Amino acid sequence: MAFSAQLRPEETQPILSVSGLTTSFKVARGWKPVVRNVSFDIGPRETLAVVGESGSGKSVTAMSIMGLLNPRTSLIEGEIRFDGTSLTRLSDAKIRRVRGSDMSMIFQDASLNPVYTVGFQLTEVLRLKRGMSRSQATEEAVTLLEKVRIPAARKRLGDYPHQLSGGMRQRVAIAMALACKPRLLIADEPTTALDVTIQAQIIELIKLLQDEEHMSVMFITHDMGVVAEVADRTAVMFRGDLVETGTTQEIFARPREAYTKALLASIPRLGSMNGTDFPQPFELIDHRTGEPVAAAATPLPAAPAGSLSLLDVDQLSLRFDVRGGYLNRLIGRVHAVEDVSFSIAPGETLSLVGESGSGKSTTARAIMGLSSMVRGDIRLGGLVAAGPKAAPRSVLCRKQQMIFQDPFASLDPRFRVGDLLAEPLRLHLKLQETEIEQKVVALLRDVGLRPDMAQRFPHQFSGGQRQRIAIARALALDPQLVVADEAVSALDVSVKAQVINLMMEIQRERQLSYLFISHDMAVVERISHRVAVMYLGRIVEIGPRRSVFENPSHPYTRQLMAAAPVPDPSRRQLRRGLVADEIRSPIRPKGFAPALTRMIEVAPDHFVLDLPDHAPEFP
Amino acid sequence: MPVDLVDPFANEAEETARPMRDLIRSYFRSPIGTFGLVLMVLIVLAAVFAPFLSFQNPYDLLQLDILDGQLKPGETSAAYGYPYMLGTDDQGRDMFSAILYGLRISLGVGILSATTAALIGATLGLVAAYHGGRLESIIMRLVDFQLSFPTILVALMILAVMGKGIGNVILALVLVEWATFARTARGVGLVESRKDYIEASHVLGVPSWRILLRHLLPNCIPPLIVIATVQVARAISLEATLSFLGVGVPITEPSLGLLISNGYQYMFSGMYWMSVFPGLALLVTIVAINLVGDRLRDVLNPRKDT
Amino acid sequence: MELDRRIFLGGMGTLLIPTAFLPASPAFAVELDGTLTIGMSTESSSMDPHWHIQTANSSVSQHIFDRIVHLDKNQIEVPGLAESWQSIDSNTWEFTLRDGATFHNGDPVTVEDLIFSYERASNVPGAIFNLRAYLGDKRFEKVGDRTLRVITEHANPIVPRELATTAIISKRIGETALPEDYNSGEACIGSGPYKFVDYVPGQVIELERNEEYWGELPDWSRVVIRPIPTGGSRVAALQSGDVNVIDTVPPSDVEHLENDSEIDLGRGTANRMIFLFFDHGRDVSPYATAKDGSEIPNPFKSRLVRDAFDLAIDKKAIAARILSGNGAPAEQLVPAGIFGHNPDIPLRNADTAKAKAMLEEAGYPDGFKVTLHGPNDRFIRDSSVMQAAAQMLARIGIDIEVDAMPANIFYKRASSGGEGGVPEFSFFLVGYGAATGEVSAALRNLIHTYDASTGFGSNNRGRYSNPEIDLLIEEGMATLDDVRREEIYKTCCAMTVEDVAVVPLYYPISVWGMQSDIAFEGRSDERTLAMDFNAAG
Amino acid sequence: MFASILQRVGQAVFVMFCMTIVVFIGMNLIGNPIDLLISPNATPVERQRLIAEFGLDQAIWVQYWRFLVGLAHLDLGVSYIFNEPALRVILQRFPATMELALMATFLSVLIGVPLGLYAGLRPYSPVSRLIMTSSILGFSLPTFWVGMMFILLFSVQLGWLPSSGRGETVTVFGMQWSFLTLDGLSHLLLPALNLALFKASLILRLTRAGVAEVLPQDYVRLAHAKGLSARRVVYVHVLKNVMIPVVTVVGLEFGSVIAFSVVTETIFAWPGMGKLIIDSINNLDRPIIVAYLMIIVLLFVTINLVVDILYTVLDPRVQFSKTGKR
Repeated sequence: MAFSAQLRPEETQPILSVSGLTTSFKVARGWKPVVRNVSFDIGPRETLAVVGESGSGKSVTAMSIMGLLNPRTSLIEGEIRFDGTSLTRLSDAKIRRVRGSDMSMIFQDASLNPVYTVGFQLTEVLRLKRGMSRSQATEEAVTLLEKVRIPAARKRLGDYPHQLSGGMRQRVAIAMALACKPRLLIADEPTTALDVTIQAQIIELIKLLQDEEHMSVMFITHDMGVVAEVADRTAVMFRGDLVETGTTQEIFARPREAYTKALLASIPRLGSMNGTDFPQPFELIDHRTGEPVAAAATPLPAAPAGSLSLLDVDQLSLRFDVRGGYLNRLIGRVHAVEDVSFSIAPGETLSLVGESGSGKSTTARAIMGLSSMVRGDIRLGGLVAAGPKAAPRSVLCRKQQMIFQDPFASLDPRFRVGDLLAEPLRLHLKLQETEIEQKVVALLRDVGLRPDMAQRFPHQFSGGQRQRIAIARALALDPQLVVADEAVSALDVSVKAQVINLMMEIQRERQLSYLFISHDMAVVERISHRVAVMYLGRIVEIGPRRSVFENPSHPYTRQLMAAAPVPDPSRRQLRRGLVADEIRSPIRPKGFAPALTRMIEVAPDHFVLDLPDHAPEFP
Repeated sequence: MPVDLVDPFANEAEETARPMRDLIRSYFRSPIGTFGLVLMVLIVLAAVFAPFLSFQNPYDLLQLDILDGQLKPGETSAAYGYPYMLGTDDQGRDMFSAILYGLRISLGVGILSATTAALIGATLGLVAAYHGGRLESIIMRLVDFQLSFPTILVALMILAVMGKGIGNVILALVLVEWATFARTARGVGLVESRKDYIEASHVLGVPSWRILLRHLLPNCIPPLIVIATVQVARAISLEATLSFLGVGVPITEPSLGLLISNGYQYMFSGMYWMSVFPGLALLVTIVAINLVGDRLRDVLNPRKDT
Repeated sequence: MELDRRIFLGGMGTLLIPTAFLPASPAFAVELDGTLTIGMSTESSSMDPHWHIQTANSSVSQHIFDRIVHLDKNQIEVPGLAESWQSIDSNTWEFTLRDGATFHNGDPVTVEDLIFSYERASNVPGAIFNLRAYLGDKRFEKVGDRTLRVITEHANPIVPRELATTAIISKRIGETALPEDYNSGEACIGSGPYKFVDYVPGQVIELERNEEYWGELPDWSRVVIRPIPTGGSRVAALQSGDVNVIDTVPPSDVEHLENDSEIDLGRGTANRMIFLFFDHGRDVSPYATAKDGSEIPNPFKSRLVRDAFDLAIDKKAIAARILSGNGAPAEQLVPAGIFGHNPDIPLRNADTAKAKAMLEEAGYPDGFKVTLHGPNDRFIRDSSVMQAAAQMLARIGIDIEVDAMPANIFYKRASSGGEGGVPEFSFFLVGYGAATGEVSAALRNLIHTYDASTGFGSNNRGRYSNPEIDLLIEEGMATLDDVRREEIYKTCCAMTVEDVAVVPLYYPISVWGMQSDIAFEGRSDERTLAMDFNAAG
Repeated sequence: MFASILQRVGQAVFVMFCMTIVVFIGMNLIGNPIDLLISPNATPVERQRLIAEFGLDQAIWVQYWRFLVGLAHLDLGVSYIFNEPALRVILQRFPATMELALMATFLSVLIGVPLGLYAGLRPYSPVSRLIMTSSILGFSLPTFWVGMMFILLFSVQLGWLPSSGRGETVTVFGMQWSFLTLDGLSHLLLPALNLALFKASLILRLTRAGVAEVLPQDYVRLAHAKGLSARRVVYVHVLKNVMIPVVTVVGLEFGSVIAFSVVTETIFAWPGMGKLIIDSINNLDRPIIVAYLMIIVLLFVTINLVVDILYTVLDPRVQFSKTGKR
């Protein structure tokens, strides 16, 4: 990529040039513009990243270019030139000819038709667009699949999409997009749905193919990290406007617009905490003024040392049966959580980090008593927190609370915010209505919401605000432990940062302990005192954040850190070759006896899983 | 800490659980739906106030005179001197009055059975969804079994075994309808109970019954309402069919269906009014209700399931 | 023909409902030796002639199987397979078999065949409506190869009539045949004017003329019988020419079919009476209460009350209005023309005022409450008739409720639904008809005091009991002299009417519809026989 | 797969069992066929004799046990009315009903799918609105009423089509079929249409809903993005996804078509099982009723089974065992 970054747009005339593009959607009365007067060019073999948070109109822009919007409900103004010819003026039939052959597109979740085989969908393009015969098409399909590094390509042709993993599907989608050797590839959030390690692979793949195929790429994403990884030039969008464009270096080094500054400021940068011991809030910047937001960005104190732990998880194991086959008998078990032990001290934040299927959420749910526990025991300040001998909910719920991932789903849409917050109070504390009201108001204040918002319904709030409400509800019974299950993953970067700060703030004030579940190394780095890395249901590495991040000792931990995109173009690291490996499934045959967990202490309190005899379980 | 203003969601509203006002407004956005509703209201009123609207109580034998039998629409009574705008049946019963009273029974049967079925079905369905496990599989087995049998047949059997009578008809209808509700309720219930807010309330130590009633149920209502409306229509139609087959309500309380089948034997001899007018009344009623149900479906649950 | 069509705008579009129809397609002209297609309201349930002796079955079997004695359209005995018969003494009859009668397979009809048939007829396993009632009291002997002797337990004047019910089958075939062999046609071999050709249950029965028939050959070389239960459809089929003849024309169609130049109607008053029966038996009758629902002594014990009821009900109106001509107002147990009918019994005009007075006299100045039960799918317009009757009774201050139920439920309750298996109802609508065209059957089974052992009063669901009449009935049944016997029966009829044992409502009139080029006079036994229809011209 | 077949069969047996019991108890509560069919001249003695002959005097469980024993020898008893084995009586009428149901289903698909597709693809066009509204009508019209109107209009008024019966039949595989003759076909048309109307609107709505659901899917966008022609996107990528549920429903509804033929057959005097069962109920012909129900149960269980298998064949995402319960 290095060289393509040097050649400047002016030198050759652009493949795609968008000028004054305005896209509006039909609403109750009239047209509502969602993309306003956007202009940009993409040169040959150039990668343009269009970055923005949800609702910024980046995807709509892409759709407008591809002409995929329903003309009945959407209106496109302005000029879109592909290789000189204007697309806006083309007939539907003509556009279809351009589509797929000259420019093609991949979507967020590799969207293959569930009822047709990979082979069918691939060869379809080849036959219809490139007029190949079946046999030719099949051959070509194989080569394409090999090109996107899919092992045993020929065998895959017969597979249905659901039989492939997310990563593989995305590869197939890419292969499909490449079928007609397009000159422009539009990738709309192609990696968002994927795990970090897979994401890294896909990004690499795209970059590589771009070189091989000499095509330009329009890369749409919300992740500055990804931008920094892939883009020659970057266009920042915000609420339908193109805020700022420029080479990626410039954007990152010298952002001109306030919004860009704010955005960059709120990105957690992996490694930015090197040399520090304790969590530290972000220094945020107001997106209008560009001035720092007045907020104490001072690091949090250490957890009171030596104090006896608040939560003790000892040898927790969780398994789900897998049934199937004749008389659907038990054919295996998902070892969701395997022999997991850890403890959290008061005022401490422990992060469980790992990819999908690593069992981190299951662990959290087990601690909250939301899933039936198989083995091991969980104690919360002397109480048994889960299992048959667990203390009653009414007692537990005043000590431990939980924040869920999806702020849209975790609030009952039919309750006013006030009632949502009041419900636990009414149920568990003997209080006067007035006291309850006061408490509700206080809670809202604590999470930075206005008291009058108590009258509103959840749907009248934004994602970030809802997550604040969720936090407030979690705090209502002021618990000692709050389990945050991917609590910020669904939020946009800027909001994410604010919520994280909020959580730290609260911890500072209330001496809370957090069990922070996340897949995002960078965020974890920000917020945790201690970190536990989970893989296939086991903790592979656990220890003080600094120690773990500064010398990751387990191969998987290293892999994770390597995969995490670094939002800094200057530090684009070269990655190891493209093995198309997937996260292994934690499903084990019926009789499977997992090896005993042996942890070796590599540094003070820093342990690493040691399983020489079970190498196959791991990369 | 400031309210996070940098928030692209800020001005977007979510689909689920719009306040009542919006619902109503969006309902009336459809002329057909509105028409249906108006029609339905009128019909219900007509049924409720039948005694005042009809100048004859068609079941007070003293008011009937078979000398007035089989009069064409518009002909005037020999005995009483008022015109029968929709004609009379063989008993000299004014069709208009008979239809109004028949409407009462049809609607009554329909609504009563549908609501009862809704209560039973919804409860079982939700419990199944919420409780899961063996209880669920038992309930759902039952539902599957019930649904694998066409309503008409089950009803027919029940009535064949229990004999006719309004009570039995309603019972039969309930028995054939509850499953539909149960299935829907469970479907929605599953979707909802998987949502975090249910787990959240668990975590908050909200007792199960409260979760079921205050959180789960309210969120499952809309689709149930839709089904309920449609089922009322189906119940009415089914009752009519059963009465037509001669296993429905007794002649002492003729529903529209029974009026139709009574008039059927005269239809081919051109005395169409005895059968056609009740038929139309039945038709309009069902159509009206279905129009409303259809509209409600569009308004209440975006995911269209027929 | 003038058409009065009325356009009617219905919900689903324009519907044309006529008050009179053009036949859909011009009716096929029927010609001699052609095919006669009959649309029947009820389907014959089996081709086995001894299985369920219901009208439909008898109609069909009559085509294929002869009887020893035949009854003509007025239920008068005429020679069948027997050319003559006489009673030897009070308990013995002799029948002389005619020569030349052969079965369709060529075998001659022999006395053995007769005896075999009678024995089988009363012993068909599973046959509920069997002939035991007519044959049970008889022994059969062969005296000479053309003579059959019948010995009865008691004196029995109506042996010929009773034997007329039983179809004669071939012994040779009958001995080995299974029930299904009759439906398949294998065993369906008689000596009648028509031969079995095909039988598809629910769809069609096809017959061809038996050219060797001993009697007069019918006009039609082929006969096709199609069950068309729905009245309207049946009429439509006739008008569209799908069929040439239909039975039981629905009352509502009689009028406009009469106006139809291409359709003729044939009528026959049925040997059957539809009537209202009282509970004579119990001292307190469950469904007869005071208006407030409180218990009162059974009012129907009072002759005055019964008379009031009879007087209150306008039978003419019912016959005209409800049955629109498909019923003749009834004044006694059997219609004119049936042996034992008493012509001196007048048909009274309804008189509400007088009836009310009687009721008062009987001690019910402001009436009482009673439920009228009855079937709703057994007789023509049965539930309408009940409502009409109720209407009239209401006028004399009776607080009356109508409860019509499917026959299947009604009959069980009517005969054994009450406590201790007695008849349940207080006041109910039933009908009675006997295959033997004599009033004796009605008297014996309906009017005579119920007696399980002797079988008297088997249909006496009102438990009417009048010793004088009982004696007379028994006497009549033992009297061989027809004149004397008829006198006795007439008195019986008079007495029952005098005592108002029942309220006779109407005699059903069976109405046939046929294309105008077919000639036919109705029958009184409701049977539809191709032999009775003639190709005019 | 094997598992759920077993499970189904088990279910079926259980269901039959329950049903026979219900029917037995019910029937003998209502009344006995003797009172209904016996000759008016029969003596009480004779009545008792018959009741005994039919074993109707025994305790209900004794009768039931007898029935089970008979069942063991595949003997469902002899019809009180037809003097033939109940099974045979029903099977004689089976083809007629099948023919009717199949024809109806065929028609309903023929009407429903294209209209539904249109309404789904052009949701805003007035035509679609018309289609949808009239589908509500088709939903609402009670079958029997439509049947009456058909007869009135097409047979009586216009005289185009016969109003009752089955018309000319041809015997194939020892069964009578009327759709093979013109006359038969003309007899078949009205009842079939009558029966089809409801299902048609059901399928119509289903198809439309399916289209509405599939169109916004990403894979449809992808198909467009691939530059496929509009018609290919619809007829290849959309249609198959839409058809999977439709096929399933059509299959499942087949059962209810057969059931509703009860109504249609009564009105059009169609000599099928449906009419038979009504008559048998009225005549308390217990052997027939029981046999009919058992056959129906068997029929439905097989239908459901077939549908499930079909479903797995059509939709790669489901394995059979999973769809076991639906």
